[in-house]
Amino acid sequence: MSALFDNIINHINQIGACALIVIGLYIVVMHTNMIKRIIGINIFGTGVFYFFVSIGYVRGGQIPIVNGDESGVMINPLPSVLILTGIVVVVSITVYAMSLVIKIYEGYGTMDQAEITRMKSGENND
Amino acid sequence: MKRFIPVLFFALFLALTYAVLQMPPAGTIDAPSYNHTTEHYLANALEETGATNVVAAILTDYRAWDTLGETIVLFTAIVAVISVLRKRPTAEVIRDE
Amino acid sequence: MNDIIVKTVARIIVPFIQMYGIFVILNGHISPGGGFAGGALIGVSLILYTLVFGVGAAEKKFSHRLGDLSESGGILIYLLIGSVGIVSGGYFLTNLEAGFLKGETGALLSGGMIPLLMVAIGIKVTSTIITLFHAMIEEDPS
Amino acid sequence: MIELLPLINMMILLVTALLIVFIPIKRFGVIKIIGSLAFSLVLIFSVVTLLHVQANGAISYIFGGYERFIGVELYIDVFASLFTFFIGLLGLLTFIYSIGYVHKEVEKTQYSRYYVLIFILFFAAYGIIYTNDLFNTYVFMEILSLTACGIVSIKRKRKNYMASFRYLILNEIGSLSFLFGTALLYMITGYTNITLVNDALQDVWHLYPVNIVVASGFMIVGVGIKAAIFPFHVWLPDAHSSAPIPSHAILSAVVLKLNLIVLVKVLYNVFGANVMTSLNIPLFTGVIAGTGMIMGSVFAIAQHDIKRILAYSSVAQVGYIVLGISLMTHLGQAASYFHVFSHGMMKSALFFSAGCIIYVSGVRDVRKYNGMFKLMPLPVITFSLAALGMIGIPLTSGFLSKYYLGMAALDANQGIFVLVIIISSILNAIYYLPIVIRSFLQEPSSELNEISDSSIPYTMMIPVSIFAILILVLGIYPGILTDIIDGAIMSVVGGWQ
Repeated sequence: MSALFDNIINHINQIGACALIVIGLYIVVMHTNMIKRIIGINIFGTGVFYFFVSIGYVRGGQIPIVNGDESGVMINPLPSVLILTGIVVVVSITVYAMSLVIKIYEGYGTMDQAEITRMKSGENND
Repeated sequence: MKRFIPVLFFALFLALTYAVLQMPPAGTIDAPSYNHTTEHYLANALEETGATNVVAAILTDYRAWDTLGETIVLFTAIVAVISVLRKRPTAEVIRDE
Repeated sequence: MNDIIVKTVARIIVPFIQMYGIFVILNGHISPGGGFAGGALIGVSLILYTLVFGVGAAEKKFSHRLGDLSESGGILIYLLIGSVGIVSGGYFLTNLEAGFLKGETGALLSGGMIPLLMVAIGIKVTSTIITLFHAMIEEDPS
Repeated sequence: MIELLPLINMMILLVTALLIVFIPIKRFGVIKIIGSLAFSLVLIFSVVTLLHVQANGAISYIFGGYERFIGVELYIDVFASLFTFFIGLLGLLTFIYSIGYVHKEVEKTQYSRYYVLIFILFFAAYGIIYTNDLFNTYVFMEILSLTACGIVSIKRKRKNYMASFRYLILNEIGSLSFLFGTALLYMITGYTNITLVNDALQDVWHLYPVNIVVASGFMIVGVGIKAAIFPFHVWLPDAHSSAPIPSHAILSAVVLKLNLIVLVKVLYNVFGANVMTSLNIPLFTGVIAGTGMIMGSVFAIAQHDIKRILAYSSVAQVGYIVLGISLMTHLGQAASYFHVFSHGMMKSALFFSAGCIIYVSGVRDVRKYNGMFKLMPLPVITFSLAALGMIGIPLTSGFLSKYYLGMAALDANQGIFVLVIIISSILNAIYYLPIVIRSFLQEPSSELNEISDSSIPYTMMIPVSIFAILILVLGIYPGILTDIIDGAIMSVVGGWQ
């Protein structure tokens, strides 16, 4: 049993990331409100980025600023670089989704996708 | 039926944690992802790029193509948002035809 | 939002925020930070200016035209810096072999093309944040 | 100098996009000239790279002159240059077509933004095919999904906003699960370069098999969502049918194919076939492809709007390509690449001719197509030629791709798929033939008889006829394409048997 607990403690970051991912997916799948879906996408994105950064973590490692004197063990810088790029991508996707929601609210008068599909099938103006 | 979906997602979470427990442990030097690429970055980022901040060195020198791709993501986000939001000279309604 | 206290405090704070943003951009290759964080800082200071002094005044400070120019300008600067590598016979986006001066470690002007790229990214992120904010504010309820 | 050509291709597309931002709205003619110049240059350079790469091997271009395990690498082999040539050709013809069509769909103020989005979409398309780096593929996939949603929502109608929002949310889930797969692979191999990941995987996969199963699951599902493979195609009909006609052609022929190319790269270059077959993933993708082929056509039968019919038939055709890939044999790959080409030609011909008909008569409902042949002979001819191709009548490229797929399925002794192909072709006939028959044989209805196809600008007719001729040429002389495809398969890591 204690081996299992050690194993869990070793992987606690990744388990947390998997929790965020599943929560994000749940929100996107279950809620029909558009703003909640965007929040779900952000949680899902944060979970994936948290998982990616936790790969590069070294317990007791220093930040990768190399000022000549070889001071000690440093963390793996590559995942944090890739996540810097990833965060900007999710931000720009959220901005675009928000601007779409503004215009959809003007057009349909509601934020709820289920209602909009009902309105559309009701009018069947396709 | 409604009660069943949260259980499904919890089962997915358990499956993911079971999978994660078998993955290589993070937080130590001997993790397989801490290989000669990382050692190369940490060892000679200073004399290959002249920057002390290794993250900035990777971001704008070793992998500068990703950062160019990313500024283009920002550029497309602006063009897309402006095409949706910017005021129009003729104020016709956005209802369908 | 023409409360006198807010205006005077904003008029004092905004330049310092921008100063700190420029510091973070230029010191990107020495201390943590860099083009994205610094650009966001300057963008936020312009948003503060728009909130306090209204969109009309902000329009003079950062017009649509300047927004368009600085967006594609940021990327064009990036491409020019990258093509210096090709002109000097190497690959796209090469740093020190392409003749960028290395400077001594830890100084502001060290690191070859890295500070230049950081400035280009800073311009790009600033214009992104402020143009998006202006687009959302001026959005017409048609 | 030749190694620089792929990079010059991408830079031309990017710089054109950046320059169009500066062009004032009223000078639309300048956009036309710059755009067609840029696309034709890119097409010429793609052909030159294809010939160069066929002659003396793949180009490996690493940014900054570092080694492969440090920098980001562009790897241009016959596979990459073949598909960039195809996408360049589609881009040029779609651009010429869209010049005549855009004023009918997009407002005047939106022209420059629309073309900026199109050029950045093709920049991302070239980026995805060229890169040999997993994280870089993720970044370019994000640019692709952002521009594709931008093209759909350019029409500023609430239907477009809704379709674009649903497309964006599902696309975002797809891209992030692809990134999650990359993270899992980085975790055990320590590289993001595709060839290095593949080499490291061969000897490490028995150590951490769980990682690979979860990573391949997330990646295939992620790419599947973006490529609208059957169970995840929910977003496709609305997004494609509400988009303007030129962008409908781009979305269907270019964006779907790109995600399938990423699927090929993931299945063959990243994991490699023996790792895949040992985890029997291809069986799973094969079953999905089979159901997709049939269900996609079944949905299409129920539709009446021509654009929704074409959207659902795209879902079915994606099933053909995924079927070819999941057979995991040389013949299977050859059949799916050939179908990528022939589907691109046929689907674009269908879109453009339907666009010409809508341009003149505004008729979108298929039931009102009677007598179209007497009113507009040329677009109806190209439409019916492409429709016969989709059904699989001999002498068209559609027949050949179904024939190659059948042979590949038999060769991989999975005969059941031959039956699936036949059923799907019959279903295609059920919804394409009535349109063709109605437009040829019946009399035109009264209020339509004063229009004629003289009013269609020549810039729209040229691309339509080029596509129609290419369908026939590919149908009769497939040899020119098939031996390039064999070269492409040899260059894909693990091209064997």
